[in-house]
Amino acid sequence: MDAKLARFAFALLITLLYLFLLAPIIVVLVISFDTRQYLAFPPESLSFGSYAKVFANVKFISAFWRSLGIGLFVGLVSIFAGLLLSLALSRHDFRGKGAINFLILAPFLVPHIVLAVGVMLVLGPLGLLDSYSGIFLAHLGITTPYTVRTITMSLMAVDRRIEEAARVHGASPAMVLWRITLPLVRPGLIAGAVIAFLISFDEATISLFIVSVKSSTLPTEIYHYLEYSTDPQIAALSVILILISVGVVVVVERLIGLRKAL
Amino acid sequence: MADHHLEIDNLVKTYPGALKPSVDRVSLSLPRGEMLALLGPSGCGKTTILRMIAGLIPVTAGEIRLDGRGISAIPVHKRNMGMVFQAYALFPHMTVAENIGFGLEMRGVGKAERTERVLKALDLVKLSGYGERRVSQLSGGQQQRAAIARSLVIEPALLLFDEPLSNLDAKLRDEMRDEIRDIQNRTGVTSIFVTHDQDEALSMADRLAVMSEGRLEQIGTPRQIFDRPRTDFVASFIGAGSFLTGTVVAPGRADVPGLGILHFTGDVPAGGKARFLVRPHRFVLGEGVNAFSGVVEHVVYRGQILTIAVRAGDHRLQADLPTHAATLPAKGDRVTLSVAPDDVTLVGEAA
Amino acid sequence: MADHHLEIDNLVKTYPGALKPSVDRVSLSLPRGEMLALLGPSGCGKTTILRMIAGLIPVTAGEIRLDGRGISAIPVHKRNMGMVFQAYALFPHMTVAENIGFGLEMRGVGKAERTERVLKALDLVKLSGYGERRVSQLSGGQQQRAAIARSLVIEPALLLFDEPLSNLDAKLRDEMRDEIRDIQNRTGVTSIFVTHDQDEALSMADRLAVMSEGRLEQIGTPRQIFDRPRTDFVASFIGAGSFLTGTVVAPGRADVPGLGILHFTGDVPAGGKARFLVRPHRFVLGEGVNAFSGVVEHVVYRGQILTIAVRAGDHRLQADLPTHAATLPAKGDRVTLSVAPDDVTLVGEAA
Amino acid sequence: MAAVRHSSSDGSSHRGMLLLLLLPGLLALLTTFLLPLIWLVRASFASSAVAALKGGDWTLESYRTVLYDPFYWKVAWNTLYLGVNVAIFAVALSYPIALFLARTKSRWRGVLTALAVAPLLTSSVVRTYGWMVILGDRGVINAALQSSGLTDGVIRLTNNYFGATVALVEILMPYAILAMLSGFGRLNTQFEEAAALLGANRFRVFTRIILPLSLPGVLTAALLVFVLAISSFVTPRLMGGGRVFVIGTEVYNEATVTLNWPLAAALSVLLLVLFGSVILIYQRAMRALET
Amino acid sequence: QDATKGTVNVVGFSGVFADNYQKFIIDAFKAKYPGIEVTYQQSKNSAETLALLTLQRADPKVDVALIDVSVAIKANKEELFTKLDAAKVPNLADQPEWARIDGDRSVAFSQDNLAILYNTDKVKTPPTSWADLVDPQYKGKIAAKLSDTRGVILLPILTRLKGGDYKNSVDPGIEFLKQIAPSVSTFEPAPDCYAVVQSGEVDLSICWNGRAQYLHDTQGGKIGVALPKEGSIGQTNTIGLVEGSKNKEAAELFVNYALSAEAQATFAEKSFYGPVNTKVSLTEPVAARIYGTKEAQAAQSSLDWNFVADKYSAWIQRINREVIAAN
Ligand SMILES: Nc1ncnc2c1ncn2[C@@H]1O[C@H](COP(=O)(O)OP(=O)(O)OP(=O)(O)O)[C@@H](O)[C@H]1O
Ligand SMILES: Nc1ncnc2c1ncn2[C@@H]1O[C@H](COP(=O)(O)OP(=O)(O)OP(=O)(O)O)[C@@H](O)[C@H]1O
Ligand SMILES: NCCCCNCCCN
Ligand SMILES: [Mg+2]
Ligand SMILES: [Mg+2]
Repeated sequence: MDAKLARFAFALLITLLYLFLLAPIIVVLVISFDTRQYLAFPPESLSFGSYAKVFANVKFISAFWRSLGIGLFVGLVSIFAGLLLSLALSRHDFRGKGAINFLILAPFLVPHIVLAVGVMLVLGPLGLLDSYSGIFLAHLGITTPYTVRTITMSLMAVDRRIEEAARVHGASPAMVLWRITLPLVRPGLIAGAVIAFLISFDEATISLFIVSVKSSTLPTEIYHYLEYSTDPQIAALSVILILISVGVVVVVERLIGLRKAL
Repeated sequence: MADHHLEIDNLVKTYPGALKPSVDRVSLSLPRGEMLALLGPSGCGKTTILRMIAGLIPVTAGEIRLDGRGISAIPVHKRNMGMVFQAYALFPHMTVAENIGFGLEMRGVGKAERTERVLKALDLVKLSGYGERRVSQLSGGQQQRAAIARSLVIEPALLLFDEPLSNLDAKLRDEMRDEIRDIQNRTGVTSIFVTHDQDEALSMADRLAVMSEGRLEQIGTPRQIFDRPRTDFVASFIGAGSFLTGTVVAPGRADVPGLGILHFTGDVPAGGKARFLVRPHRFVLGEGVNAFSGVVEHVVYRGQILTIAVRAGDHRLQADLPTHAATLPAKGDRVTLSVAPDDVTLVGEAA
Repeated sequence: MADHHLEIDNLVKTYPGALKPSVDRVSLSLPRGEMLALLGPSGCGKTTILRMIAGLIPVTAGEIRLDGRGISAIPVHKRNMGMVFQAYALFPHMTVAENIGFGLEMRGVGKAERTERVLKALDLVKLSGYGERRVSQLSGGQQQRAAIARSLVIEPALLLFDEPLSNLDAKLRDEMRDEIRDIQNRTGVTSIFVTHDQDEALSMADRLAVMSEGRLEQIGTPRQIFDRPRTDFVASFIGAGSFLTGTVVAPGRADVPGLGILHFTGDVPAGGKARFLVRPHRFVLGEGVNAFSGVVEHVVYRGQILTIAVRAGDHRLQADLPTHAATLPAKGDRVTLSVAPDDVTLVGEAA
Repeated sequence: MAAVRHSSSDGSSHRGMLLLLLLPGLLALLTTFLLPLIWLVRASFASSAVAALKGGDWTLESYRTVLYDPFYWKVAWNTLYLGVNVAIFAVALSYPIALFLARTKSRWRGVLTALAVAPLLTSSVVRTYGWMVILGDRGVINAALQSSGLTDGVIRLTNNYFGATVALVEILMPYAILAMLSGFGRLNTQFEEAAALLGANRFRVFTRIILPLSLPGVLTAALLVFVLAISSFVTPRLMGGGRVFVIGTEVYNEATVTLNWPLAAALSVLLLVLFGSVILIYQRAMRALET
Repeated sequence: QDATKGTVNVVGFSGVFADNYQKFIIDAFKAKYPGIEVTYQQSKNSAETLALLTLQRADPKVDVALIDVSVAIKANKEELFTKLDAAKVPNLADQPEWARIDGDRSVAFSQDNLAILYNTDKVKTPPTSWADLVDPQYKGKIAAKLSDTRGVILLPILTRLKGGDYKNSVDPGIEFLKQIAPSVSTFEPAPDCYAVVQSGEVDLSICWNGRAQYLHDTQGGKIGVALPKEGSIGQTNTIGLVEGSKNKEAAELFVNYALSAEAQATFAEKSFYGPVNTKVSLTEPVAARIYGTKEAQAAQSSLDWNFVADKYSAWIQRINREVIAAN
């Protein structure tokens, strides 16, 4: 009896906390169907009009494709750099390893706004502000630590003896990498790419400092749109992006589990 | 199989940063077709030797020769060794057939010949029909056989086993022992088998090499090792027993302080000190040549045998008695244990 | 220790969603001070029974009584049970002394008395001086002793062990067995010991309860279980042996097809079929009452004993021979094995 | 275990190989992380925005401004205060969820985990707007309170410190949940069972076993939330109605409104110093927990 | 070099401004000079434009920049703009003295007045004076972004209202702001000072006239604009020829056109930005929508931008510390 009550109370608590956690998203979801030109609750009447507007909004659509392209490229390059770094860190012993490990961890800890000012100062003289290369570089810096982490996790999960078995049975080091290690860390590679993609796709802070009209990404476009108007269009766009992200997250969870990824 | 044998000559391995060598001047040689068990407690250097032979780690000093030729300069993937790892280390992303064919593929063997040889290897380890399975769909025993097949199919110069049985349960372990021995017999491949399980070593290998702290303590046939251990370490590592130290008072007779006269077979000059070992099984209940009586201090029933500890004089003698004897001693009983002089093992002369 | 004993009456556990019960009408009772081993293959329900006794999971049907009183309604933390988990489950954020004192603290025992009783418990398990250590600073064996002390200090009604030795290596396991048995003897606490290792069960427990697929197969002393197994399952789970089935032709004589006449002790009416078991140790080399000759098919040297398989008629007999015999048979030899009628175990009447 | 430490034996090519492996990643980190930080520090010593870009004319002026102006001390204090509050509440509210997710055997666990981190994937700007709609003068809560007759006037829930805190707590909760989930490694139902068997009731099992064992995860989560909270600027600006002055908002203002880049850089360096000290404290605490 | 051929790269404000500028200024210019291509690059804000110009100083890609006056003055300190040659840009002659900043490096071309916006559903009697901001009926119902140019312009307006002179001291303005502050709901209206009036989140908002007029016309009249009778001050946009421009001749032609009465009159009519060129005469309805009543038109004033630029940061700091943080 007592235990049942306790369990019920706990379930209630969890429900309330989830409600709190999801409150703004729920509100955004509901508002996305409103027909008024500003965000207010509850909606007066419901329609899919805002969704139609999002798909007709040339700026959003072109920024979406730009963000998609940048994200994919960042993801790809980031896992490449991440894989090499991970291999070095998990398969080799060398001096300065600690320093490199710290260097990889550090971007987690430095606030993006601080990094943003620095990135702006570095990219400026190079003429890379408001350019694809600039965003790409900036995003590469903040995503690589994540890919190193996910790939290192995968590498650590690979039994070294499996690689040794391959070597003993006649595989050269390159063959071991190609035939054994890479296939085995594939989930980590995919997860790393996905996370890098998501971060790049969602990144606003640094982008706001270095991006302007030419290379605006979807998040900066949203930010600027929100500077002048808040209407259900932005809610609808958010809902669309949440759906995309959740889809991607589900894929990651399937592949390696979220906890290891983030 | 190729015609060769292995010689290890004063092999030393000191890991970078380590204070003392993990393998310390070990020399041994294997006639072709032999199965040698490398036996010793955890950390004594067994795996290290195996890995040096395979080429997975460089040697610090000494030489490894195969058919008389030094192989230290040959990289791992060209040494042509078969190795069965503790957890098998099968490639989890390949089918059983792909696993077995991997070594052949690396050697550039064409697809048709590869398929044929893989099928033959599957047959050899009684896994015909399992080729298309995923590794995870095999039982522990089947995985082991697949790992052996993967090593055998490349017709290795040597087959190395690193405690392949240590994570199987008792029943399966027994079956696997027979299986490995059987396959080794049929293929005649020269093999080294690492284990820390004396029972495994005794029952499987042609010869045993007992190691301790990086050094080779003794090498010999199972019976030599068990019945004629050259050191206390070997004697106590392989099977239990009661150690007795005495002064030889006449040929074949020693005076063990606190116990009495011990008759033994062996050449130790009178006046010298000697160290003896009596295996628990060698004691029998009742009078005999070497008869010692005392009080039973401890009794453990183990089904087939009863292990008792008897306080005789200053000594505690351990004896294994068959449980089908009419009456079995109980704790507190006064009993007489005796052992034939032939069953007294001379371990060495004591200092 | 409190004066009581445990009765388990028709206990059933069906996990939610499971198709069949994991524990199926098990009844047994423990006199106070006894150590019972719950033995059986993996998944047979041993842990499930233990957890029901401890109150960690509810029973589906049946009753558990302590000193005659049903305890099903008592929540875990009031049952006063000691339990030693497989991985010890020592609290990693507390010192050894804090771990041991935890149960007393929960019972509101004052600090002074607690300290004293913790010190006594540490002494009991030979960990004096280790109280201030962190759990992670103890070896596996020491951790086990700390876990036992933690359970004992609360003077539990029952002490439950769930395979506490299964993740220790062979050497330490042997020592720990003695230690647990010793502590149990000294404290006299009624104990249940779960294991799937027959050697462990035989050597430690006063009585064995052998389980299979949720059901209790047989309960009895080690000797009863070993020498008088009531079912094939018990006979083969506890120790090896050769099974023989025959028709009883006269009191104490059975005709085993493909082997011959087998003399045995036991009451089976003539004309009935019976199933017999001969343990490998019970065979001796040479003529006797039940003598069967055949060719040695397989020989395994194991130090103290030589295990041979002999093909006799249609049967393959397994025998363990002491290795100190003057001459030992080799593969291919013709030998005669005999077994005394008393050493022929009647497993049951066959269908 | 020992095997894992065996490193490559192919001696000669080893070094070149290593270099090849390290180079691309290190180059990326260098240009996109290390260099920006160095440039930032450099800019903080510049006399003007142009000097920050071009170099030359070094001065301690920005630091003097930051250190001698009591306003910035106030801002630093506000930042710390906000960070601590947000960390405490975010961790307190995330803890039950993380505990639940770590222990549940429910089939829904995957979905619930995804739900708990889904907000992470929604722009924090958009979520901030969500909160404005909820907490606004005519928002969900005020409307509900008024229609239920509990209040008749408007309760000011946003455009102030309270609103900024609430939104930040919610926005950072997913991070706290994730950090705790991965920090709960030592939680194991066996410990709880052992404690129950030793006589601990539910409450004692929680306070004596679960809580202490989950402390490392809680600490990590607190650090992460704190670090993210004190560097945030969008949410405090929007939810605070301009009334919440923290280092993040000041950096943003100086960098984009007054164009005082050296000052923005100096403030960033101040933030970094704040970070460094908190991380040091955290490491101490973790070490203390471990021994 | 043929001045009537080539490309002029213009960088300037984004959004509706960009749309209108393209339509009414650039397209008209191109009709006049078909040989000249004009590209218009949108910039997020003037600060970003300044950053761009600073970074490109060695090798400018931009020829003409439209930029806030206060930022323009900063740019001129770094000599990012070149002094216009009155011979090449004859329309300079028609600009008032205050508009020709830093020796014709930057020239004002339009002004956007600060106004009080109100929600027409909720406010039935529109405010008429800056003093209405302290009316208790608006308590908690005002949005006022003060920590940027809006605050910097409001300070002199309020100072003058209290009989002070911003060049002596803005203390009276600060005091006035302190009186307004308790009525302010948000100092950081989100998304901006227009939308919060449109949505009814606040009743009043201190905001720019031009965009408010545009929203009034296009969004169903929810937003009303009150131009206080005490007059306003325009937030001044300047045009500048980038130092080292590679298309100087064509750019000069463009600047000249941008400063012409024709261009400024059109832009005023279409986007309600106050013209600067002295030759422009607005029709009364247009003048009313830019400056308010006749009384307000008469009271309209301008600032010494060099003086203001110097005080810009300090004033914002004072507002932040004395008005907002203290509230
Ligand atoms: N990579 C390494 N670096 C440093 N020392 C090592 C390394 N590998 C092993 N050692 C040390 O060398 C010694 C021998 O190790 P080895 O693995 O050969 O022992 P082993 O006999 O195989 O033991 P086990 O039965 O536990 O597998 C040990 O003391 C071990 O700690
Ligand atoms: N929580 C559970 N839910 C459902 N079924 C369970 C649960 N725990 C155990 N079982 C099932 O009940 C049966 C008995 O399990 P139990 O753990 O008691 O076995 P065991 O004898 O202790 O085995 P082992 O030697 O492997 O520990 C098994 O079939 C197991 O799969
Ligand atoms: N899209 C609106 C452009 C407004 C131009 N005014 C400039 C103000 C910048 N501070
Ligand atoms: Mg080893
Ligand atoms: Mg179990």
